[in-house]
Amino acid sequence: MGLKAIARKNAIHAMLIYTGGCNGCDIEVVNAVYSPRYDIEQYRVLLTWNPREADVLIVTGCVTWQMVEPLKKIYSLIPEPKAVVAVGACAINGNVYKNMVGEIGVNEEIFAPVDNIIPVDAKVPGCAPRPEDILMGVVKVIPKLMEAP
Amino acid sequence: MSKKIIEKEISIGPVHPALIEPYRIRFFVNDEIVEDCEININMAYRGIERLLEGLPVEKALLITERICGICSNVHAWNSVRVVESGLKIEVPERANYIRVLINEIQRIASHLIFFGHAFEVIGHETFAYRSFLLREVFMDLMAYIGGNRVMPSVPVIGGIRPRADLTDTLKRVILERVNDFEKKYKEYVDRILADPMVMSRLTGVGYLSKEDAIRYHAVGPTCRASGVNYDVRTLMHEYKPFDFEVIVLTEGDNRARIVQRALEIFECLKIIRQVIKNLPEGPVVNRNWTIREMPFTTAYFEAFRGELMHSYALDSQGLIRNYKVRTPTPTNLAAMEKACIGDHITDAVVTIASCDPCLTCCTRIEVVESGKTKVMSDIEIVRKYGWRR
Amino acid sequence: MITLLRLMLQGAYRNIARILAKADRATSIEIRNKVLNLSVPAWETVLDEMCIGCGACEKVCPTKAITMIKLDKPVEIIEGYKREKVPRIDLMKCIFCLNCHDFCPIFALFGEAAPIHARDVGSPKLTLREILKKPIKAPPEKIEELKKLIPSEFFRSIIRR
Amino acid sequence: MEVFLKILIASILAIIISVPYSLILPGIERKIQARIQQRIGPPILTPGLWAVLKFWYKKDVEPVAYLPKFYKSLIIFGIIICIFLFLFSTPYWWQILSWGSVLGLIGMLKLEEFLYVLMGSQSQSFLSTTMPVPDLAKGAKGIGIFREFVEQHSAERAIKMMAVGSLPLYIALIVPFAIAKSGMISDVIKIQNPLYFNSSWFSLPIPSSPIIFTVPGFLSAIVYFIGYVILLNERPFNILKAKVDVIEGGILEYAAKLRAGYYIIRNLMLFILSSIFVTLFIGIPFDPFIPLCMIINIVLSLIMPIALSVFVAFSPIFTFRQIYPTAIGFSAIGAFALIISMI
Ligand code: SF4
Ligand code: SF4
Ligand code: SF4
Ligand code: SF4
Ligand code: SF4
Ligand code: SF4
Ligand code: SF4
Ligand code: SF4
Repeated sequence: MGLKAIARKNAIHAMLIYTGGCNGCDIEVVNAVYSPRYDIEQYRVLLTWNPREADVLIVTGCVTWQMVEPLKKIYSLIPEPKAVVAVGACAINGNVYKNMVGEIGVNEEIFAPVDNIIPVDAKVPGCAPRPEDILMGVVKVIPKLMEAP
Repeated sequence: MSKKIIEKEISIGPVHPALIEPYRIRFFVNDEIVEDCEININMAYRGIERLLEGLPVEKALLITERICGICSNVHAWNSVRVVESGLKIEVPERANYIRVLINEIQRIASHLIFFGHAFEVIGHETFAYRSFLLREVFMDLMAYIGGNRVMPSVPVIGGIRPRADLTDTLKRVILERVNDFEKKYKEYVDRILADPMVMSRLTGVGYLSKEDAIRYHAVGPTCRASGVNYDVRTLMHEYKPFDFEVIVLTEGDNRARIVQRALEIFECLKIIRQVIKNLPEGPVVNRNWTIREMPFTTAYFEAFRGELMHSYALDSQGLIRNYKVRTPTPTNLAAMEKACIGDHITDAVVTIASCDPCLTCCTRIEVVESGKTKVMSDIEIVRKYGWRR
Repeated sequence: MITLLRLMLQGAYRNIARILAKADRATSIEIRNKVLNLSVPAWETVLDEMCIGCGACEKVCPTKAITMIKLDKPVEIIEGYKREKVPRIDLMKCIFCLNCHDFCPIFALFGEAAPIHARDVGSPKLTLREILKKPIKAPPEKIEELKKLIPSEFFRSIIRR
Repeated sequence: MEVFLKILIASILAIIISVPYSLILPGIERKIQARIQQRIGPPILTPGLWAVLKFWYKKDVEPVAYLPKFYKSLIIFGIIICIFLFLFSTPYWWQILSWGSVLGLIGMLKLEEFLYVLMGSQSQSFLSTTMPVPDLAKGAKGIGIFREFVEQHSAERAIKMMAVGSLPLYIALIVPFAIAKSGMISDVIKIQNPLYFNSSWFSLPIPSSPIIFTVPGFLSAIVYFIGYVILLNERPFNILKAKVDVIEGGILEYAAKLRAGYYIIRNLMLFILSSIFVTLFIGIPFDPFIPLCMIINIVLSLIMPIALSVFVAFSPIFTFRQIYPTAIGFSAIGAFALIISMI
């Protein structure tokens, strides 16, 4: 392991972008950061709100049409190497909003799954996932960051 | 009144550390002072009212529960209450008690999230960590009872899911945790209220007078902190068996809105104790009902942020027609848009956070038609303009 | 200023203990180990011994997230009816609509906790035998609907009682 | 010529020692806060050393700014300013052109503060005005009003902070010089630690009368600490980087290597101001040719970051409503100390 990989393994900045789910996943991600019980920083992951600083983008929610452009843009602003973690059923498959529609047939408001819009490296299922699942999802993408050129 | 001088606009959101949820605030400022502001809450629009059109009523609660992950139980319960009151479906006493229990547990969790968020916005990281730590108690309880920390999916038509039935062990665990929590929580509240630096940020900022609270239809803790005594729980038959007080403060500033919630948590604890003490025996779900046509029925509920309305009709096959939701945040936000004028921007963000905004539920569209503005919900929009803008 | 001083003195002892001796640390070491080993267990979604293997959940799942897996040894539940397979949920496809829970005959016919729940089933409160002895308490149209979903031999044997 | 060579070697040594050392300070800071917040927190090297290295290895991207080249160069200026600020406080620079004086220090600090104004006026991050949101739809409020980037607002705040926020630090900085009745650092050391000037390379000169143990010295040390917090833009005085509105202010657009540079600036400031404090108030200068003296300076300069981390853990962000009174109050204490020291 070169110095590069060690440095990348030891300092990871994660950014959360919430694209219009129900808040549940969002709060659980915040819980993984702000609840001392889960404490994401012990895994060398630091929370940031600046895409220029981030390495890992945590996406929650079902991507409503107003959030498509900001999501793409934020993703493009993150310097390489970067990884995306999709958290929650909304981000993975659109959840009830996309799949349990009444007479409307197709819900055109929802652009989920997230990997339609940006490439996703790890998926965390659940509605809502537990914070430990989210932590594991973030830890899973670290090898990808380390191996990147 | 002299004309306001507006120097410039500073807009933040929808991706922003202080908001978390996607919404956009445009502050119109003069130097540091906010002269006007506009909040755009359209980013989380998922068209829930449309999705519900034509869905079997048993499934409604699974979508309404997902209106919001903070007060999932409130929405699920209230959408069930509509059909229960419309079709006179009886709910066993025990089920009712457990619904109240889950609701009060979630109310505490929600208020603690509010503290966490408010302190984060004020910039006090340590208090935010402490709030989230206290909250873990209730998240755990929710996971024990309902199977998930966020979406317990407890109510169903005619009662609750039997998975959420309380056993004696669970009752003991709840009581223990609650007692333990109360001790720590008292310390926490004392510590916060004694902190001069935090209080200097909160006291006297974001003042909402009683008249304004009434004029802008503020609801829930926001109006109760401005001296309006209004709590839907006092009118609900579900809450008849329980003894609790409505906390009303008159200061109307950010500090009052925090203290109001802090005190309300003690009342919630009181209700939880009563549930555990008086929990009646019996079945938890009544499966003996038939769905038939139902006229337009409305149910009101005291959600954690104020009054919540759900209403719909059922057609002859038991499918939902014309679902309407009115959540507390839009009216509270309108009040906050007013309350933050005249403060520094940094304080204004705190003021907006102090009504505990969470906008995933409250998108409405204002239609401007030949000079007249009209607020419409999405069902009305589809009726009038078709599916896609 | 006085309050500030008082607070500082009060907090000093506790916080010095926190800084130097890691006093009242709330981070869960158990979770830490599990996360670092990438071995956080998925939550329980199916209680095998409570399931009658009827397959209703598989049929009602809107996203085909449920597959029935064959048991090595079929288990006889009531005379004339054996449990041959049990469901497994693929959480990546699940949308948590709880159709599986709501159509499971244990809940739909008997009003008891179903052995399937996309979030967490919890622990059983009764045994399957006790449940099957109870009277059915479901609305008639629900029974009609379920008849189409579950194997007829099972249905006959519980209706016969 | 020999003097020149000595200065060169001393400077290189000082830089080689101070830069890596400063990289562990944010880790210590974060760890202490984490312990107060009842959690494990990141390993000590993560927020400093590894973060800088990681950013160094990230792919470069062009920042969005009015003048990208100028914006990028600000980081290099920042590092140079930091290093000179530090060097001026080390003994071998004291003689040159009287840079090792109160004026040299204050001048450099002012330049450092001014960087924030420049950064803020340049950066144009995506997180505010340019976000693709239909803001100016029909019926929206305030159409036609000048729309500002949050960073520019941060620059305006930086100007205000320059005007009032940095008063405490400067007043506190002057006090030791007033006590020594001279503008030169060497005189300040002389009254505290006369031994230092005739000690050999392996000796340990213990100060006989540190200024911090006198009444004006103690008062001004407190004021210096407040100034330290203000200059580092930490809570409660981080209004120009307040997360709630201006996010991170002017440094928003720095990515990859530039961000590594920014981290180095911040970490260096954390160390340098603390080291200057030890030099001026305790009388132990950072002298690379007297190792024991230097080590003590380094160890004692942990005091400020540790105090800072505890202080930060318990304070909210102040708005200007609170900053003006606080800054002026502490400046008054500093002025009081100054007056006593003159008597
Ligand atoms: S996955 Fe579930 S909890 Fe998460 S945002 Fe979507 S609906 Fe909410
Ligand atoms: S108006 Fe609100 S509650 Fe209704 S569908 Fe839209 S977001 Fe949901
Ligand atoms: S505003 Fe009220 S009803 Fe809406 S999610 Fe929040 S607590 Fe629930
Ligand atoms: S629709 Fe909203 S704003 Fe209008 S009267 Fe009703 S509560 Fe008030
Ligand atoms: S209806 Fe009123 S409160 Fe609701 S979003 Fe529109 S303006 Fe705001
Ligand atoms: S106001 Fe809406 S988003 Fe906020 S908690 Fe209530 S339902 Fe959720
Ligand atoms: S909850 Fe999941 S597994 Fe069950 S029916 Fe719905 S989608 Fe299928
Ligand atoms: S519906 Fe229930 S009983 Fe039937 S297979 Fe599924 S879990 Fe088992």
